[in-house]
Amino acid sequence: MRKYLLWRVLQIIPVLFLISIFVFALLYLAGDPVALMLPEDATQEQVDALRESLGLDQPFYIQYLSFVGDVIQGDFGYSYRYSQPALPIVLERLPATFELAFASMIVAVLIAVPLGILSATKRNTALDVFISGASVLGKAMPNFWLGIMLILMLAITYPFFPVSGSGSVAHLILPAITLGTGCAAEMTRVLRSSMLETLNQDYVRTAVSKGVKNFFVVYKHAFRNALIPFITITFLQVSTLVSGALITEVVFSWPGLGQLLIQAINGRDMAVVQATVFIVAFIVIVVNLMADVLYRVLDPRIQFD
Amino acid sequence: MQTEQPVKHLRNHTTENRLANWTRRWARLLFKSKTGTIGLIITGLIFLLAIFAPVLSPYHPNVQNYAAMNVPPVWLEGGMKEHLLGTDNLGRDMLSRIIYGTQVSLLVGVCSVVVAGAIGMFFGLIAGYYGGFIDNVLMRIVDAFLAIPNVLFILVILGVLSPGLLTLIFVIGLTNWVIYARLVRGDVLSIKEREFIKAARTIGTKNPVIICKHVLPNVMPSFIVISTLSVATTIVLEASLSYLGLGVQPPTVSWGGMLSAGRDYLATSWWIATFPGLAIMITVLGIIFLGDWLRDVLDPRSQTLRS
Amino acid sequence: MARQNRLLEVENLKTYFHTENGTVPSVDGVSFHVDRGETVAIVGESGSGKSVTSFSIMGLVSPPGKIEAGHIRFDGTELTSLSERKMRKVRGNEIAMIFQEPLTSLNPVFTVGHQISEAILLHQDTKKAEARKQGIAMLKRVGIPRAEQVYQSYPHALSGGMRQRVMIAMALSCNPKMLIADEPTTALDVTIQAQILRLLKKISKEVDTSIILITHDLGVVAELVDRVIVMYAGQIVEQADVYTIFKDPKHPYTQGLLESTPKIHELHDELKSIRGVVPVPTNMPTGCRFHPRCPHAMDICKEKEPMMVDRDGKAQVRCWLYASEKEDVG
Amino acid sequence: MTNEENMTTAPDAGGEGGASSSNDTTLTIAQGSDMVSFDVHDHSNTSTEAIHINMFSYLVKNDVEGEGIVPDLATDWELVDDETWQFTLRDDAVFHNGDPVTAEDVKFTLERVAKDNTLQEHENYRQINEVEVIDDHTFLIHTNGPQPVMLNRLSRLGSGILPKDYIEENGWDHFLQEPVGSGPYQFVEWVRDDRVVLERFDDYFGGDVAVWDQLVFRSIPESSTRVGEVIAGGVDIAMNIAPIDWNRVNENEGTSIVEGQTNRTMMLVPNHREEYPTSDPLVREAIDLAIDNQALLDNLMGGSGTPTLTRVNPGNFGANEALHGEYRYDPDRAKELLEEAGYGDGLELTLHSPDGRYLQDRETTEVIAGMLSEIGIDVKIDFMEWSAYVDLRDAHEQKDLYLIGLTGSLWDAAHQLRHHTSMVAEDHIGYSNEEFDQIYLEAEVNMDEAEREQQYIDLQTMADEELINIMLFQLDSFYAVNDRIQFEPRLDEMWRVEEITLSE
Amino acid sequence: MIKEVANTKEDDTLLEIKGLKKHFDVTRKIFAKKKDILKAVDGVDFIVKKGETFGIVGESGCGKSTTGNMIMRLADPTAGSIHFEGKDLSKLAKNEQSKMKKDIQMIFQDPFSSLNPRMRVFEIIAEPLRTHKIATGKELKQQVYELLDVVGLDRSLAKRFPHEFSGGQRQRIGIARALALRPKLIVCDEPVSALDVSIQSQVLNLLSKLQKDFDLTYIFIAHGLPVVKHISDRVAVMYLGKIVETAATEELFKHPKHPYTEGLLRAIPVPDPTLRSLDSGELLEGDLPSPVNPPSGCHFRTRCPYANEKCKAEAPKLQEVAKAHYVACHYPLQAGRGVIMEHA
Ligand SMILES: Nc1ncnc2c1ncn2[C@@H]1O[C@H](COP(=O)(O)OP(=O)(O)OP(=O)(O)O)[C@@H](O)[C@H]1O
Ligand SMILES: Nc1ncnc2c1ncn2[C@@H]1O[C@H](COP(=O)(O)OP(=O)(O)OP(=O)(O)O)[C@@H](O)[C@H]1O
Ligand SMILES: [Mg+2]
Ligand SMILES: [Mg+2]
Repeated sequence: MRKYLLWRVLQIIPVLFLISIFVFALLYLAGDPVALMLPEDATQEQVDALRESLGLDQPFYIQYLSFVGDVIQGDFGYSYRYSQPALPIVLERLPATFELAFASMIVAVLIAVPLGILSATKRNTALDVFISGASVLGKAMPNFWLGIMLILMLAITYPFFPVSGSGSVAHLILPAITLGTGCAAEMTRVLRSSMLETLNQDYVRTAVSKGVKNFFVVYKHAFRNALIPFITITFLQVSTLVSGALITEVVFSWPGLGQLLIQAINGRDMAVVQATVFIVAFIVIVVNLMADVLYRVLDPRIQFD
Repeated sequence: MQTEQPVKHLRNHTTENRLANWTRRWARLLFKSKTGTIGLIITGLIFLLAIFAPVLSPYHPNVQNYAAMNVPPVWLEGGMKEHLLGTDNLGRDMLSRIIYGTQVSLLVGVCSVVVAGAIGMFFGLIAGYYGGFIDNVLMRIVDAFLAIPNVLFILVILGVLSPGLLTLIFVIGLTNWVIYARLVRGDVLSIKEREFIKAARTIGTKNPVIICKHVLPNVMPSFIVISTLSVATTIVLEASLSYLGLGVQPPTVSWGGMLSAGRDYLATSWWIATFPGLAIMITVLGIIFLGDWLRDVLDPRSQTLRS
Repeated sequence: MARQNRLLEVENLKTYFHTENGTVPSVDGVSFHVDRGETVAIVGESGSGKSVTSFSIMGLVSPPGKIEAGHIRFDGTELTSLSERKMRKVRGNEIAMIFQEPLTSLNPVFTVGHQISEAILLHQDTKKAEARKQGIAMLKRVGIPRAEQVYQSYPHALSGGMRQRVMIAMALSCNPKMLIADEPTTALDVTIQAQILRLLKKISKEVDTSIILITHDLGVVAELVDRVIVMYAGQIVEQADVYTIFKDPKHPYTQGLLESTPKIHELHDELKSIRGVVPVPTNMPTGCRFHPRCPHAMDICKEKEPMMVDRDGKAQVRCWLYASEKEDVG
Repeated sequence: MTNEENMTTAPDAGGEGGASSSNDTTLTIAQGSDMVSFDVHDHSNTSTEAIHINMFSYLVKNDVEGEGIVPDLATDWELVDDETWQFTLRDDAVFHNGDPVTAEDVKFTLERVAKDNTLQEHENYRQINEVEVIDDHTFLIHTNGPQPVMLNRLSRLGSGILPKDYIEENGWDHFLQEPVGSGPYQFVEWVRDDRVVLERFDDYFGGDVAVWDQLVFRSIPESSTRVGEVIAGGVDIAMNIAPIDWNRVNENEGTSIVEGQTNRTMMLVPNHREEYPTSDPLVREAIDLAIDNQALLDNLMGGSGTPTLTRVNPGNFGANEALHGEYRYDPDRAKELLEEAGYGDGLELTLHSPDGRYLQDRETTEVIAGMLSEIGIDVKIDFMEWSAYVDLRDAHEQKDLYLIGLTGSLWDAAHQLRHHTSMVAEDHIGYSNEEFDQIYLEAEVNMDEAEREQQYIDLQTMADEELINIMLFQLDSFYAVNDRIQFEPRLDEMWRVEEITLSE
Repeated sequence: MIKEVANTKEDDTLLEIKGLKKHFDVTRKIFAKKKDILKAVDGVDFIVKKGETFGIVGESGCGKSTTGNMIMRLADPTAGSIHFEGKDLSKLAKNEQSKMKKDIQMIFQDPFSSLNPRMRVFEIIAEPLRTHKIATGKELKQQVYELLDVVGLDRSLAKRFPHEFSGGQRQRIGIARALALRPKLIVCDEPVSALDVSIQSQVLNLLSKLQKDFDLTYIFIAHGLPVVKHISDRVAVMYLGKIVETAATEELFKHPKHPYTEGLLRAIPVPDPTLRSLDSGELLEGDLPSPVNPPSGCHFRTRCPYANEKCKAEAPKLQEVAKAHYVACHYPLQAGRGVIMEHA
């Protein structure tokens, strides 16, 4: 197990290397950050002065080498917008995004597990069709639209929840539903198909022929096996969650990475953009690693070394 | 030597007969699955809308009418016969805009999937079939791409390039190819183990030919299903990008753009954001159903008439 | 015949599958019986309805399949009309079943012990520790070495033969009155198959358990069973005790089956074979279902379905060749 | 349902972060974006300054709608010579950490921004050569040549006086974490992209200037969410409310829309380079005549806002009031002019526009395009994401026209008119006018206020005649306000909480 | 009929295999000191003569298919040589390799996965002809139809997809494809194991007929001993990657000399209830050991009723103990039952 982990961790290195190339290239694609830092009617002298002071007139390779060196030390440079090192700014936002992602995951699981199992066991019935249809709709609803609708309905017309902001559990509910719904759609589909597959397996037939109650056949014998792909996909949803969070956070003015990133992009605050991309990618990689390990833990068939 | 009877009774293959058979087969396939029928009809209609938008829409989508701003759809109080689905905040006809929006939404959806699919298919086939070092390198690249959540990736790229229809298609394509590469590779790995590949090698078929003739057609069904799904998600993605100001830029009309521009009006003139939203949902539904149907159709098993 | 000796009686069983492409009459009017302590084989080619027959007995037919008609009496109880709850008491407890694929028939995420004790705990009022003891004893009985260790391992760690033994142990753990073994050795190598067959034989002798053995391997049949039921296309075409079937097969299909089996102890220049293929169930031939492949097919075979004919009480056969004899008798 | 009820049902009422207006003495204000930084010298963001003014005191304040420059920390100031100003500080001002505000702090503050050219506000303060401390409460500012607008500079962004000792002891980073000023409110917390919380500073030299114990500035980028918060009662004042939501806010019991002017002027900037048709004055005039400025306001802004022919609004020094409130509209004449210019068969122009940067900017552009098409100009609209838009503009790669809204934070026409001089406009839009430049440069160092004012008025007339830019209107701003609050929006868009009071 | 044991003249040899090995690296530990080598085939020698059918039997996983794959060049041998018509297959030039491909063809076990489900029967059979540019256009059509005739399929079936056929018919398609190139040698990897008895005999009969008609040589891999016995002239018995016994069919089945062969024979259920064999006699115990970690010495010793210390220490070599009867055992069985105890 430890060796497997070590191997997987080693595999991360080339991936991180590729990501760092991308992240560095961003700076060059991004063009000139200076213009955005000055007011609309700034003069050319102002622009030049600022550019020089930021060292943006240095040759390419010097910037590259220093970038790599810095990143290894956890230094992504200075945020123009915050006049602070970029990494702490990004790290400061992580907890809020984690909180949201975690809550959304719970929402998604709460929706997906019963629906997925139900539609698999009631295969081809009206209920199954309904659930499938609903999950398609779940995919078809853009996050921001759902978010705004939820605010209108559950925070304004019927004020059950606060409209926006952070700070309490109540604040978390609407954004978590918004974000969780999209993921739930995907997860329901996966769970349905893996349940269908396991329900058709011989060992399920064996369980029935032993006289095991229907409920246990479904929730113990079948679900336990369907859980393996389901958990994997659940973990893989982290990537989708982050994508969704970018937008959901704006709608609910949730102070997480999403808002930070969007503002950083609009403001060409490239240090923050780079740090965010890198950190998010790193987290996704780590989570995928966890998914992989969990997969192995859950499935006794897979050997550890 | 005794000859076996064919499993099914053989039909006479005269030319007319064949044509009739062909139509009958497709008709049968079409109506066999209800959802498939619905999907095909929806998708078909939407493509027609896109193609004939200039003919079908009552107004030019960008013609403003200050005398009729925020007019509700015709069945509501205050609705006007001239504007069946009402007008938006600038008095533009919703129906016309929805019809024209079809063009861009489909264009973005289909083209970016074609771009992504082509790249992904190519690399997936190569990596899966040849394996080894190429496979390793490609899969690390795929890992790297997958590690960056797609909206984040697109956002960052679009944030630094100037957005436009072409950029959008290209960037979405560039982001999504990894999905196909991974899917195709996985499929190829299992198809490679099937004995007919071995068989092709024993008769001396060259690798590129095996890839094209034996592997590719067998990867196609799941590829097509994922593609259709991806067309659907891309249409939604375009809406999300519009929300962030990175979608298709006006005056080009896209559903995503309409949806996101109309979000401020949800509480007051709900139709401005709701109709494009519905259009997206219906299209997505249609395309996903179509994908399911296509998977069935592409299975040669379904191409026989059953008695 | 002593009625109380009958353990299972299947009468005119019809199990159909209503699929998109039409109705599949997988089992179409099957009647047979199994006595206490008896080992009966159901043989037939793939798709002839062997498995569906056994699923019908177990009440495991699920939509789109449905038992359309017929009776299944087990130990005096009518199973077809039993409620699901009562049926669960029968399953595993009174009738146990083992399947062809030992690899996939055990749940990969639970230990062998868990799966054995599950059955025991379900049907017997015992504690966990007691169930464990029973389970281990059962494993020992089916000849598993190091039973305690195996009890705690996951199925994937066992070889095919071991898994099949575990399946048998699980099936026998509640002392069922009847064991249905659906192709229990098909997936195994000959040497392992021999071990399993010997085990089944031992069990049928030691415990008074009736066995229905489903197989297409005539060799296995000859080794193990008392009576043979030959199925073709959803129907029973011949029934007789094992010696009669092998010595004096009546139905042309049974004859063909025997003749096309290569035998290790005899020499053949060329194997006989049955021409053609098993019919598609949605497209059954009229009349006798075997007539397109039958070397003795007569006109009547194409038109009218033959009835089951009793031959001296020793055998029954469904073939027009013997119909007249029956008329004579009857 | 009354608003009060609304609030009690909201589950977050009283929640730690759910800054809610249920608390009588907490004022919650929602802006569209987060505060940028506590480094008063290193941002150029109006809404950040709008918060800062409650935490930091300036030497002088600019009451743009009233008396002009008024005392704040400085009680007196005088011009010693053309290049030297003398200031006297009040002696009762203390920072939030208890340190008194002295001339040393002023020197520290002003020289930091005047000397450090990496700071964003450096450009506006580099005119200061040196701050000479006379005693604790007296100092001289030596400028670089005559600086008639010096006081304006000292009353705006970047002028908050910083605590020298505190910063030198704890370091700059610590200051950014725990900022200290000498204004009426002191720092409590800043949750980035969520809220900035300030509380009353009891030792403020001005005493209890406002009714609020606590100020919460929320950042809510999504406008419908902002409106929603006001309606739900989570926020007292929300800024940048789009016209579509006005009814909603007004119809909701307990909230209403309050409107105010801004110093921002929307305009079309034509390209004067020869290859563009807009270099032809006739075309520019035709465009100007084709646009019905009032109709724009009527259709898009509910009639609010003021049509204008100049960028310098009243409230700025040197405003040409004759041009303000005026516009020209004559589509028939416009058509003739086009014909005269040789575009009788039609003309195609590209119009770049930001989307979502200014209130109704997208709609404004679309309506203008509609108006221009009436006189035969086919407008190709190019909506751009803001940063891309800025890139294009700064690379001077824009085509015929772009839409922009410009403001003047100096409150002096010098700022706005500089844009029309060849120093800026030549590279930018290919426009130069020697006469204009000459007058502008003279005025820039003219210490005679009256004469300077006239020079600016003339320059504006000239700019209008030349149609250097095609002015549209002075933009109004719209706030959704809880009725328990008495709030008059300010022209400078600052949150002067002493002016925001409870109703009744 | 007793099949003639092919005579041993040199030029009769079609295929000669010497010391053939295939080792798979199945190391799962990344930093393992020792690699885990799976010796799927571990030193196999045999000769196949023109016109004969050479059967290979053994339990699942003993390396039969791997051997077949190496002959087909589908897998590269780890060691050893394969000579076909005297030429070393691994040392052929490109163009010769292509020709050699034509001469050796294969029929597969699984009639479902060995035909591309998305190709029509015509295309499947035409593919080898096209690949080697043997025929085009009308001629191609003609040849495909002829092949269909040969394997007993109706020509009209050419337009169909594989799924429209039964297992037996599919196997015929596979045979037609293999025949298309007029091969000299056909490797049949369990061609009938997936088929029902009644169909199995049809295919076996067809194979026999084709052998006569086209002068074919077969390597017939199977685990069903009766089938092998029925069709083969000579049989090799494999156990854990090695051949333990080869002899002419009749000889092998009558006088097995290796205890494993004997065990196999005894394990076969005989379709005659009067000859029930399972009750009497000893059966082989246990399963096939792991090929990654095979027992020392004689691999079979763990299941051999006669094993002793020598078997543990020393791996027996394949030796000729009777005419054309080779066995790898320290103590080959004597005619009848019992062990020849040479060094008691
Ligand atoms: N779930 C089902 N849906 C439709 N048809 C079914 C289903 N299950 C079985 N059948 C059909 O019933 C018939 C009998 O099947 P069954 O499994 O009993 O055959 P079998 O004799 O056990 O064959 P095998 O030897 O292959 O196991 C087959 O034609 C099969 O296609
Ligand atoms: N590509 C491979 N990588 C690793 N191990 C392999 C590979 N191919 C085959 N093996 C192993 O080699 C051994 C021999 O396999 P092979 O397929 O030759 O057996 P076989 O005798 O044909 O068995 P069967 O009767 O099941 O077809 C097996 O243990 C198998 O697991
Ligand atoms: Mg079966
Ligand atoms: Mg094999």
